[in-house]
Amino acid sequence: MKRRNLMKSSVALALAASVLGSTAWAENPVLKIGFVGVTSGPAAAWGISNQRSMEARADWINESGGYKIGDTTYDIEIVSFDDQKDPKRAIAGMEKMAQEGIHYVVGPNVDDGAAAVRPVAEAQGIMYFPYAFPKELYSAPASNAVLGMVANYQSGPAIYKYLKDEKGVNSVAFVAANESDPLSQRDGGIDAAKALGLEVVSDNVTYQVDTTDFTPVLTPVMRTQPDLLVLSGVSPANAPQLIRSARELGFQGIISTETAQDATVLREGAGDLANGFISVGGASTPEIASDDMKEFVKRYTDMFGEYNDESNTKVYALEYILATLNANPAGIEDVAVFQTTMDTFEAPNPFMKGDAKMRYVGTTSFGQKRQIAVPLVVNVYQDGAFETLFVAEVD
Amino acid sequence: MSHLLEVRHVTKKFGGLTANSDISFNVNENEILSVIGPNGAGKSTLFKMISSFLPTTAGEVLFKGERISNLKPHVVARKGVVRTFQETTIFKSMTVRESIIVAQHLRARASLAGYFWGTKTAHEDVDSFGQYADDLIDFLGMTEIANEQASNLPQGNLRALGIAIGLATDPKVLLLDEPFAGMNHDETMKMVNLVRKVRDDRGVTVLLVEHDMPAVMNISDRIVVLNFGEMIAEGTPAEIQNNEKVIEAYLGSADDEIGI
Amino acid sequence: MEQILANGIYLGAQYAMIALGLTLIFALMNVLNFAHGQMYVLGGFVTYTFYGQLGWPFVVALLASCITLAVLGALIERFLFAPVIRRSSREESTMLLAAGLAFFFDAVILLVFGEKQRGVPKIVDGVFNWDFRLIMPYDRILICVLAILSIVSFILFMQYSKTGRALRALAQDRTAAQLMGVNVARYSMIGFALGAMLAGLVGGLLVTITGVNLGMGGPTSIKAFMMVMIGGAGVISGAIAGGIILGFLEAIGLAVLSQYGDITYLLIFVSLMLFLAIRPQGLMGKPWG
Amino acid sequence: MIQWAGVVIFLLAVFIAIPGFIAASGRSDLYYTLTSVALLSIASAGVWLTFYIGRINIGQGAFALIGAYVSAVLVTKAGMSFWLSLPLAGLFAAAVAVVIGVPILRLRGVYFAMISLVLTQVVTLTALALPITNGAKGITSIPLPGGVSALGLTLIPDFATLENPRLAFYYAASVLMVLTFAAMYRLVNSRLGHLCRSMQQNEELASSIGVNISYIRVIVFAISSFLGGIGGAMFGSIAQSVYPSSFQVADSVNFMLNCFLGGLGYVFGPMLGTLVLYFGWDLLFELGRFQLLAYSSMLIILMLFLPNGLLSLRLPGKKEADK
Repeated sequence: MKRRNLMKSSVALALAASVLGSTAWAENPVLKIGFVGVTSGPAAAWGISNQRSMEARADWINESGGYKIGDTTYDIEIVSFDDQKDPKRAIAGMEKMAQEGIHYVVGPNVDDGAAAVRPVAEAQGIMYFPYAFPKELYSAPASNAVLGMVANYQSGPAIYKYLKDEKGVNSVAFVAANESDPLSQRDGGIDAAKALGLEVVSDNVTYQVDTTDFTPVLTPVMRTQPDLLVLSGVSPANAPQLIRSARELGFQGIISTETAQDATVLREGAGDLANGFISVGGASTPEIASDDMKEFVKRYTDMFGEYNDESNTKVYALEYILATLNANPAGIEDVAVFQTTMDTFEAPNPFMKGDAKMRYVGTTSFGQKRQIAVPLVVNVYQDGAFETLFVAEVD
Repeated sequence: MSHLLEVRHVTKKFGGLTANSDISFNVNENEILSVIGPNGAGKSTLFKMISSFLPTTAGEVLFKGERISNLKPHVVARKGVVRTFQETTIFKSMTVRESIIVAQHLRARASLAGYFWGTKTAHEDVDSFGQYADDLIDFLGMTEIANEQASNLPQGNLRALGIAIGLATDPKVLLLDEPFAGMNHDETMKMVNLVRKVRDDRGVTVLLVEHDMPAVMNISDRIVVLNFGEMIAEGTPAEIQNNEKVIEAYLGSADDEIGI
Repeated sequence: MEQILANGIYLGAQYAMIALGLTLIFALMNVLNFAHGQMYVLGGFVTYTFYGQLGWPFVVALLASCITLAVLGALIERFLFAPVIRRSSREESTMLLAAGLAFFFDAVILLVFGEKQRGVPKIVDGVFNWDFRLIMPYDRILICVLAILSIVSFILFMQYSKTGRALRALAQDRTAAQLMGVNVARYSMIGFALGAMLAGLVGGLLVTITGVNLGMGGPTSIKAFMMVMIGGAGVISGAIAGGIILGFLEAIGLAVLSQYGDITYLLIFVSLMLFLAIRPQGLMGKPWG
Repeated sequence: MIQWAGVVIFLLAVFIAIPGFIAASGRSDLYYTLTSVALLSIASAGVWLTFYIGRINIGQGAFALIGAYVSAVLVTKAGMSFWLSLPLAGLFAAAVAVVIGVPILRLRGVYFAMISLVLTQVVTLTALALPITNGAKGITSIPLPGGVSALGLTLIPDFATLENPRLAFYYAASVLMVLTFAAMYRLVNSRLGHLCRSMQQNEELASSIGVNISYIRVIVFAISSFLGGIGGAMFGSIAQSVYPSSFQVADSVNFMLNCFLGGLGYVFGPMLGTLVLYFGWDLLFELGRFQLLAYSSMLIILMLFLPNGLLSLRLPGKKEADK
């Protein structure tokens, strides 16, 4: 049933995009925001949750009459480009965005793509919001990339510290896929753990991304009997299998990761074994979600048939772009203005209860404000849903 | 007469099976020598060892006193000992003329880079290849099919094409692999004449492997007979015809032997 | 030690099953089916839908996977591979077709089943634990046994049934089989369907353990290629041997080389290359496949 | 005569008409797209050449990655000029190809195909494990190609000072592509090409006429990998970064598909194949989520109706290209 809805809605969406996009809301000028990421092939999950959260949000804005920037109300159009997780394609995607006159792009999803598009983005005057962690993307002389989420070298210390103080964790083991992103994240995690005085008992076990059976991978790790097992940069597809294998091997400690996960995937893949699994999330847990967040989740679900918890962390980039433009409308055509605005920008965070603020951070990590401040929401999985463990801020 | 080709105590074992055991004979210059024997006698194994398509287990093959066994096939070809194949082994999508031109590889004087840059020597080579190909085509009476694609040729012509490719290398010794297999009487006689002509006009020594008795008796100067991997007789056709062992060997397997 | 052995058997059994279908198709039609991994994923999703979503009994869902893939395989052979083989001047053209199919399945799976990792409820709960020397969840043991049973019945089928004998004749020598009166077109289709069915079956079996997602297709194909190469292309016993060998290599490599992390697969790949350089036809293959 | 006219028209189109069109229409994203096509078709031409000796090569990604890394390391760590590192990258890839090729080129058919596929993964994993490649973190912030001048004459301007480095990359890639295909055409129609054809059709027969087949196989594989290395190095320079995932198995497969699609019997097949496949994907951009579906369906349909490649449409030309 769900799938049928999905098909229906996708067809409807395609029609809507082509028909409505050009005619129905023609009164408002259109503001195009780009997305360059991977939406097909093995890593499709990363980009799709990203793209869909943008589309759901844009749809919502347009339905409620558009987004007011300065004196003009814009309809938001999301222009997506599938880079197939190929950095060469990502460059082409960025060029395409430039061609479309787009100055603000969300993505790419991985390190190599984010590094590859840098020359184009800087030459063409495009601000882009990658989900990649290498510091040099955001540190001077790089100027146009804004980290769209909390980096693992920021969330890791917070999580480990919490676990050390609250749960008495003393030893930690790291496991990562043998790929650029996870390996870099593992190295960052190891440094953070050591800085906190945790004993790193295993730090060099890796697995191929296409592994389906993790028992042999984890067996040597389990021998070291860590208190905490960190799945560095684990993809949502691998997480449940890793958890399941670890638990079946008799692991009693805590398992955590610094990437966002999906509750349904964990439930289907690991069932009760995933209980207690700690991951990073956005703001959709009931404890902290604002009404706007709930509305967003509802719309997303209506549009695509099923929500993806990963999307929580990915709803922000678009919101930041629009709000920052609103703070200084001249940024629409001139990213230099945008960059200046970033230094002082502040606005309420619509997706979180309370008085959380949207602002740019990153001075500590990058020496300049090239990161969006999203709440570091640390979730724990329990019986098919996430509960918020704690919320922290990153500067 | 000097021995052009010497087969000395050649033995081949596949695991525990002995395909050829201690075979020795000589081929004289300008001679047509045939190796015959019933199916499974080890003819084609021997053939492959002489052309270095198979290594020997023991023994060696000499050409003008130089060892040519256990080398690479192209090295043997360079020395002037060239084998042919049965009809399926051709350059399928080349024409007869193209095949013959390619096969003149050993006559090339320019280097590969020379051909790439189009040096003077390379141009001369190309002209001479064409000339030689036309001569050879004429010599073999293949003018009509010179520009046919090989895959379109009938079987009889393919055999001749195989010999043409071998001849294009300008060999001293031509090794023919069952040149008469599957041919009717007329075709066989034509082929017999062709092989003779190759020897007579071009001075090419011929060693052939065959089981068609009448043709072999007709064409050969001398014959070597194998049975169960061993050499059981050597001599002129007349001698072989009256050799007790040969008659026995062939009678013993007369049921499954066609052509005798 | 016991653990490595058990892991090896378990991995080997599932790998061998994946390789079987691929090698069967290769033996019959000389087609390297790039889409084999995608067929496996499709089988997994069919079982997921029937067992995980609709709550049908697991065996019925498994059967549905087999039937779906068999029908799909037959159609693909009949309407795609057969015509292309007929018209193409070079055998390799089928590789492009197979690669196109792999992309196509990837797209269809994404559209129909979505991008998420999917899993189904465990078929058996509990973990067999022998004093921490050997740990194996019961569902893995069950799947391993089922896989071995499937392999055995496949071999028996190929050995003794009329269809199996015809398929073997076809694999041995297409022309000869035709002369012997085997309906080549029909049995090519049956063989392809059977190969696809095997992919679907193992996909359905493994979804209970590993779950399924659309990214598994390509890597699975490559692993299956490797097993087939180890054992010898187009040889059924070779595929089984290749699967078991790769399974053990992984189990042993991951256990022994774990402290070097990144190099198990590098070593497996390099040794495969060395092995094939020394023995080009694989363990049991005929020279030049 | 007609052939020469064709060549002239092609050159005019590549070097004058296309940049003119882009300048006039403002479609400046086409620079990169066409640069990509040119570079990918260079690497594909290498694959095509290995096809020409009857080897299915799914390993070009490996050599492209090697080339990209060699150039990146030479430029960033040794401070070498990119234009010097470019041929060195190709040569290094060719040297690796010789070492690897000697044993594996003995394999034929699917065995070679699989080994070459595995090769791509071996290189990726090696790049992840080695210190000189900077492992998982890749090599980033590679400077743009510098200038080259001789006798006070600027032969190649410093790309970093150019207003439009994309146009410069377009010209560089186009020049390389034209050189590659001119060389390929020459090669295929020279003796080496004839020998390749003879080996493609029957290696045993070729060796029986005195062709040193293992030598020619290695030479051809080295040339092929040289082209892969050149293509890879250029890409690294454009992206100004190289990662272990810069060239993956998918790239190797794509190189092969480009050749198939263009047609294995035609020297210019890989160029056309690359153009069609790359633009095919780009044009389907409008279809959004159905992009991959439409793309793969097109591939299947093409294969169904033109199993011998796009260029087989003009059958009379077959002889020309084959000769």
